[in-house]
Amino acid sequence: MSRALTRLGVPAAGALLALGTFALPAFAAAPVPAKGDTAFMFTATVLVLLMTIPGLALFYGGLVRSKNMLSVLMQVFAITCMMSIIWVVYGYSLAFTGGGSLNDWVGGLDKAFLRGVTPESTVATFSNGVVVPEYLYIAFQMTFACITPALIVGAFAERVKFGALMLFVILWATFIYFPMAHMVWYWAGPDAIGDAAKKVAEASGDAKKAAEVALAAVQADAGMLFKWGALDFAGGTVVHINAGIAGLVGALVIGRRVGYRREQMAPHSLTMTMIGAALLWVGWFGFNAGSNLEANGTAALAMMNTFVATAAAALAWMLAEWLEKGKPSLLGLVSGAIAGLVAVTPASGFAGPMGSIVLGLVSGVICFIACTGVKNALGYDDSLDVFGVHGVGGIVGAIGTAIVAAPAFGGTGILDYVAKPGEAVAGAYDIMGQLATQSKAVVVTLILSGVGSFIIFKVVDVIVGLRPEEQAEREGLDLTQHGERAYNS
Amino acid sequence: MSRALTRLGVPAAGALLALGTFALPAFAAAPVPAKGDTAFMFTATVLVLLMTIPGLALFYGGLVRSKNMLSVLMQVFAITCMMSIIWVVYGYSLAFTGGGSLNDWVGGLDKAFLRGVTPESTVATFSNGVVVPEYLYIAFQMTFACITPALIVGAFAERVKFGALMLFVILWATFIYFPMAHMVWYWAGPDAIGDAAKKVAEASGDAKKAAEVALAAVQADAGMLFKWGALDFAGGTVVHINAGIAGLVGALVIGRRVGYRREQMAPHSLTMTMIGAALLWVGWFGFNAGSNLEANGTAALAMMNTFVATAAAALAWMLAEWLEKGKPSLLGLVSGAIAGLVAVTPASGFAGPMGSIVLGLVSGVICFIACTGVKNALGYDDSLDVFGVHGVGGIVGAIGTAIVAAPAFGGTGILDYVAKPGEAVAGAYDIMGQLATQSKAVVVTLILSGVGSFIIFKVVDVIVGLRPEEQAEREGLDLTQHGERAYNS
Amino acid sequence: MSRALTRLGVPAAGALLALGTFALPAFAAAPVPAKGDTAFMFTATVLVLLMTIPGLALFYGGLVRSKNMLSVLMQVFAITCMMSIIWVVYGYSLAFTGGGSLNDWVGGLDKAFLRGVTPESTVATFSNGVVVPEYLYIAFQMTFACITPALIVGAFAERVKFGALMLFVILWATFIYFPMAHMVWYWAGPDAIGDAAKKVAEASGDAKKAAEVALAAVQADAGMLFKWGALDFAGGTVVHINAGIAGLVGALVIGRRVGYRREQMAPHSLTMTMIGAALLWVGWFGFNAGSNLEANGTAALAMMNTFVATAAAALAWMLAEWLEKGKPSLLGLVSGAIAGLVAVTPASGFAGPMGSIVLGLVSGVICFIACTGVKNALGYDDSLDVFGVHGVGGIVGAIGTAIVAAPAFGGTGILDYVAKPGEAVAGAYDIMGQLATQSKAVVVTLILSGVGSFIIFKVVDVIVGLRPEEQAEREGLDLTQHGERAYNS
Amino acid sequence: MKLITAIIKPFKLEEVRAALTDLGFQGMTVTEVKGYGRQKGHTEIYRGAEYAVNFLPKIKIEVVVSDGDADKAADAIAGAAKTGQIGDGKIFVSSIEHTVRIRTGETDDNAL
Amino acid sequence: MKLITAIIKPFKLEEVRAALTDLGFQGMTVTEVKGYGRQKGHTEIYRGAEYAVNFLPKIKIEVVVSDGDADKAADAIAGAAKTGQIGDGKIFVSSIEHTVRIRTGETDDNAL
Amino acid sequence: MKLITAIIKPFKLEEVRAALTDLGFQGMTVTEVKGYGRQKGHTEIYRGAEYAVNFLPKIKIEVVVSDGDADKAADAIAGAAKTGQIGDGKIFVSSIEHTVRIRTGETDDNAL
Ligand SMILES: Nc1ncnc2c1ncn2[C@@H]1O[C@H](COP(=O)(O)OP(=O)(O)O)[C@@H](O)[C@H]1O
Ligand SMILES: Nc1ncnc2c1ncn2[C@@H]1O[C@H](COP(=O)(O)OP(=O)(O)O)[C@@H](O)[C@H]1O
Ligand SMILES: Nc1ncnc2c1ncn2[C@@H]1O[C@H](COP(=O)(O)OP(=O)(O)O)[C@@H](O)[C@H]1O
Repeated sequence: MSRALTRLGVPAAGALLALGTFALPAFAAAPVPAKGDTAFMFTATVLVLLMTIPGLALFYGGLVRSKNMLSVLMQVFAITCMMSIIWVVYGYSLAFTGGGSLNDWVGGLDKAFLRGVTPESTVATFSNGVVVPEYLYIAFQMTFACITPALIVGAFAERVKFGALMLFVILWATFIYFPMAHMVWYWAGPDAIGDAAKKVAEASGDAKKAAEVALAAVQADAGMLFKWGALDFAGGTVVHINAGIAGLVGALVIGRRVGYRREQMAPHSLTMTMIGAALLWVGWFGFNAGSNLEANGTAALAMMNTFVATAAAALAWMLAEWLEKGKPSLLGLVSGAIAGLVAVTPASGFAGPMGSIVLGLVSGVICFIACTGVKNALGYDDSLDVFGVHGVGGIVGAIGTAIVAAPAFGGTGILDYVAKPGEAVAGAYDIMGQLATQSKAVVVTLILSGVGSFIIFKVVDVIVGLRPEEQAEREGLDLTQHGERAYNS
Repeated sequence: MSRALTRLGVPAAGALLALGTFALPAFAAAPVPAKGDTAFMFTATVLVLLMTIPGLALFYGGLVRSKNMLSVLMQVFAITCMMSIIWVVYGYSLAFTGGGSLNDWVGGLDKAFLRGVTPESTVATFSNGVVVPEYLYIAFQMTFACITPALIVGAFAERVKFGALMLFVILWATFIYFPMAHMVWYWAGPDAIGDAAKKVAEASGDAKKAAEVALAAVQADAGMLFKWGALDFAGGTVVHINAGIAGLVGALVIGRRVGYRREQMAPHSLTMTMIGAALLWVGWFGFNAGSNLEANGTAALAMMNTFVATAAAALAWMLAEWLEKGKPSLLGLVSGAIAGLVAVTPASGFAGPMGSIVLGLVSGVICFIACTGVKNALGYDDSLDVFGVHGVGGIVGAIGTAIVAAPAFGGTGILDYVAKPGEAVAGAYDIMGQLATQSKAVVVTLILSGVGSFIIFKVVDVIVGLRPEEQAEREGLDLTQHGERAYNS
Repeated sequence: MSRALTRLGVPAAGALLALGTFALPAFAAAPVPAKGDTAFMFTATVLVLLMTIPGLALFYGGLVRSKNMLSVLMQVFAITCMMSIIWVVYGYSLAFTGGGSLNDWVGGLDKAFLRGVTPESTVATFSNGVVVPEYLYIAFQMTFACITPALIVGAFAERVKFGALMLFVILWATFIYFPMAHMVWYWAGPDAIGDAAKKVAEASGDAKKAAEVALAAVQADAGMLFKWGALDFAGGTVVHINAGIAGLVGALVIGRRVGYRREQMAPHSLTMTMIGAALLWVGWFGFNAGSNLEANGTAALAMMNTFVATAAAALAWMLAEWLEKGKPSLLGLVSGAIAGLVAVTPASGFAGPMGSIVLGLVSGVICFIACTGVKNALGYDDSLDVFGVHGVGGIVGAIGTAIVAAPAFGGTGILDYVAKPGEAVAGAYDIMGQLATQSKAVVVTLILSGVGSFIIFKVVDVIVGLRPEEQAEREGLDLTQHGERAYNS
Repeated sequence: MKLITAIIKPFKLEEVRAALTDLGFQGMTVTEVKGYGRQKGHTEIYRGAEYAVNFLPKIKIEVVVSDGDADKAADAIAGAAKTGQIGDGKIFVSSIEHTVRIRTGETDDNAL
Repeated sequence: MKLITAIIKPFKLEEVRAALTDLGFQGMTVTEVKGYGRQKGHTEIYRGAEYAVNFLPKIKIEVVVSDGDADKAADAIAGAAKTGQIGDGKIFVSSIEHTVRIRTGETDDNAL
Repeated sequence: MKLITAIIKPFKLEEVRAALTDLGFQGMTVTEVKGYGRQKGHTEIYRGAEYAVNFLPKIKIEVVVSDGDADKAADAIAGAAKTGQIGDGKIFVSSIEHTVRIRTGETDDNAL
């Protein structure tokens, strides 16, 4: 029997839900963490930071002109610093605690300043009876909160004021990212569900009624998209579609770079871009496998999928470019790799390796078309193709997950925590239904983040102005914003 | 009593073998993986990818002229992508399943497309009763399949057509690498042997006879070099000698670079080379310690050996150059480090730290001589010294392993899985015999890979042509093969 | 109850000490290592090497002029090699074995050449009954021995002879580093103390008297600073203050660079510096969390603290510079990050996240002042601000630890291994007393390392001369010391 | 023949090249230089060390033309390179006595 | 004195230097430049953005010689730099009125 | 007008610039070049491959001055650039026939 796991949780099948009123705390007391899981999540967390700095910073930095190199490095590095502080101050709490009446959309402030968290605190994983240290979980999720806004900056690289960007990021994290993370990832955990389901199974008569109500309440204690049953193993919606659309909106609001399409804007160092791409790949194993929270076979599967989807997408982009432009380029190859990483992110724990290869091939080709054909046709200036890679790749991945997760196509299907209380077993899988759910999640993300980002960009523009003077943009942001140059002799 | 472990398995001493006809599946069902081992192998796998991209890519890339930088980065990155797809399609199966009548040489296609592998599948390690998730083992071994052909490209860097190289790699992997991996690494595993041996111990009379036959069959279910008892902890033969000789053959078939020895061909960025060397070192812990498959004291020993042998070889090369050329150079230092890493690879789980230091010192000096004196004397153009470092270093390591593995010299000796069924105990160690076995393994590798590579290079040359036009080579492969330049302003 | 852990062990409170004469071996036999801990320490060790090469090498290298790039890379890389050999030859033994009558100051030679260490050997952690493989512990500590002298070179970068530096490092490691490590980190371990305390609890009458004497002996079997009760979770004194003051002394003894303050000495590649800073941060998780030796909640806490203190310090420096100089710079941001990493090092396992943020903010601002205002006012040429960042940041951290470790300020307090033999429980915490102890430890380190380094620099200067000719310094150390250039075309 | 040497702002190179090409000047040589003049530089600060950067990046264009074309070429460059802002640069004209095209050995005006 | 300025293909530098040295010319100054001429450039594509690269890397050699040596030097350069392929480059000769060796203060022909 | 071209040691640039500025010369153009001369180069060895590096890094300063100022400028440069060691460099003086300031169109001496 194929093992299966729901990342976004409760299967869409409403049949698995019952009614009740009994609520359990989000992270119920549980056995001590296994050291192997702790070691694993430690590694995963470190890897996601590596993705961001220096990974993403170099991937982006290599693609700009040398006069803007530092500005990009600085934006990514400073966002990482700022987000990690915000995360422990209120972000984690907004994302991962119950939000009372707003619980569908956002959490509360119970754990602001990490109140009550100690080295002994633990959080649930996706297996019954398995927990990891809460500090580790907070740190792991913190790296996601750091990289997501950092992804956005590529879309309007070379033409934004540093202070304005920082302000944007604070607002965007608060009003878009933390709520999105809550909507997609917050749930009561397997033990809470298992315990409630056990009570249903053990009770009879009126007590059963009450227990059913309680179980339903536990299941209802989750973010909105989670409850829909949207599958997103490691963050395709929350991270990539979310950042991709925000980037596109930013590129449109800020406008094109001075000299766009008239002057040479060739990457100043594809060497750096290659280093960045390689570190993104290397670190993404932490991102995807780490999202399993547990060092087991599913983590290994997520690693395998992350490996082959990426490779397939890289080759697909390279071959498409070879056919279309006559030469296979390194930038094409590594762009394809990132497209594959993005696309496999929501699917990584659900797909089989062959499904992942197909997903990779498809995303490589589609993102190639988005970044070369479509962008040129529409004429917007998404400097480093944040939308073309993360937005489009994220959408391909989110929709594709519905297919490759299907046991019929070698996927693992989804988990049911209720059928056999205290154990996670395979749930029923309905491809068409899942396709609908995934599409709905994509559309919600695009709208929420698109509209929200637009408002925030406009607000920031009014308050401090988003764009530097033309003269300053010509001279380069390194000198004019930061008073430094990247390279001297 | 000194602990010991055979990586290449059954001790050469034939006395440990008995006769029988009973065959067990290659990876017998076994207990669930320890999370600590899973976490460890996850880290190790990530590290080996890090070695390759960006590690090896930068180590090599920094050594070429800037006009060829991207071509090298691209070759390494694209090979990584291609090999990982091939690996899951048929490579893993050819290397790590039984090959029926061809079993001495190559495996079969039972696990093509990873048929039958699930997140619950496990594979044996070198300890009885210890397993790791099969997906993780496949991913770990995949990284070896990725880096080995990538090592080759350094030998004829700056003068090969990209398409031709890709074709070469597909053929070489199929006809040389997968078979070599099977010959050296494929075996039935400790539990299969332990179980069969237990049956021998428990049975008596005719039943014992049959059990002995069965045990012998289990022991015979292994690749040829494995059965000889060649020691190769982490891939000295399969990876380094194999790639080193293939590179040399390639350099000879393709011929010298235009302007070789007349024009300046100084490394365009030793900074990149240093980054690459450092990441190779860092990642090599995954390569060597990870080859233990288990997070225990032997893995720690492998880590220690990998550390000190590398340091010793780096210092040895540096000092030799200081004496000989008057100045200690960074390139010498890091080249020595790689030489040490290569040399300690087969010995890493068998040697003691002091033995490793000696092995490092020796390999540092010998590789220095090979890369400076010998190469210049013979006049071939192995652009980045693939043979001088990986070939020669690999040979030094393979032979040296026979000595440093000896308990008499502080080594761990080898394991006997039969003497005490279900437990691995120290086997008898015969230095001279082991020296002979190791030499035989080296010679076989040199011949198989040398001749095979020669044929494949010639075939590719006939089909698509290996070398670009002189004019294109002058202009640089970045522009002429890939339409890009590494650096702009 | 807040969990607590003493890194530097026995609480200052003398009340916890009793008298006795019975001595236990430093690393008593103990249960087998947990695989999760082994996997964790493997990762941690790899990360600390990554910090050094390429991390520190690039962080420093990017800051020098391109003509001296290789010299810096080479110094860091060669020191790493040399220290790792020295470490296994006699360093580990001097630091981590009992030193007989000199035990307060330095260990003995019992484990020179790692005599007696096998893959089965284990060492104690900070929890009763938890051990890790000794080879792994040696490797982990080896990385500390590698990075500490490498930190020093930044203070007199661009103006030291390579050979002289190597000689200095050998002497400094032998006479300063190994003793300091012994003084701060050597102790009998929790089980030795627990066992002895248990005997006290069980005995009565004269036997109790004897047992108390024995317990006191076990507690007395530790380095001097350890016995004082100085808190230093991951090496603030041994590594950072130690290296910082040695660097300052070196900068003064060697004198200013030719052209200092007259010629442009702008960093040749802030890109490299940023990569280095990012890898230092990434690797520092291994340094700090790894110092817990065990994959548990305290390791997670150390990770969390290392994350947020760094972020806070980076932002603090950036903002201070923005206010003071009018622009936020990347170099400021990353310098702040390093300052935060340094400051949180001694506190990482004791502080709470909010305490760490405060510590980070304070260290960011103070180090900014030290590196810009104070250095310029005093006029010494600490090329890369080793003292300003590591020395000053280390002092801020060491003193600050006394405050942030206090349970009253969200810290974990310290552990008492005697109160409940066989278990570590929270000990009494006295902020003022701890402040005094920490200050004493700082002063001792400054004096020992300051005076010792001065003598060693002078000795080396007399023997081989520390500084190259002015002409050679002008031409650059790469060409004149190493016969290479970092960049060609 | 005359050598026209022009120091211009880097981002004007493409326009200047186009202007010259339009007039039929088929060859030129370009060098990245640094200029000091009325246009003032800026200050860079690296961890407290302040450097006044007096030299600004400029592009030097050298084009050799026949005597009769000198004014036309200079005017074209001046027109294309002008922004009206300080630091637009200079044009210097000097004499070339002899020219050779290496490939063919042609000389003087034929070599241009 | 005459200033011989030659624009050549980069990989010919060593041969040109040798040719000049063989004739006893002991000094020269070399600059990395970019040239535009009959030899056409190429197109680079970065993720869909195509750039026509019109300028090709060239080396500029400047050598000042006494009046009598000018032809000899120019010929030597032309001979060594020639490949016969388009883009071989140009040699320009102009006059230098005055020369100083900074180290000694020697002037004119003595300063070369 | 005269063009003063000076090849100097890189670390002398700042002193030369100061010397010229002190005399009121407000413009100059600087190029990174490589020089070959009496000052000998060095050998670099990369893993056994030895390269004789004949060219040393130098700075070329170009300053155009009115005829009457030529000697003053040349003397200032010579004074500031001198170390007395081999390789100090050369100063070459030649004629400029015409000068234009692109920004304003001013010509000749007014354009300097
Ligand atoms: N006398 C000169 N000799 C050589 N180059 C000069 C001279 N004066 C100016 N330049 C060059 O022209 C550039 C522009 O000059 P500048 O005085 O800044 O502005 P403008 O051209 O608007 O007068 C300078 O950066 C320098 O490269
Ligand atoms: N009129 C010119 N003025 C200055 N440089 C020139 C001129 N014409 C050509 N060059 C330089 O000479 C180089 C070679 O010229 P090109 O026309 O490509 O080929 P060829 O030398 O074979 O005629 C150009 O790249 C350019 O640097
Ligand atoms: N004849 C020449 N033509 C052009 N440049 C020259 C000539 N001679 C020397 N130079 C330049 O002057 C620099 C210094 O010359 P060199 O002979 O080394 O020392 P010195 O100036 O002390 O005589 C050379 O590196 C070169 O750049």
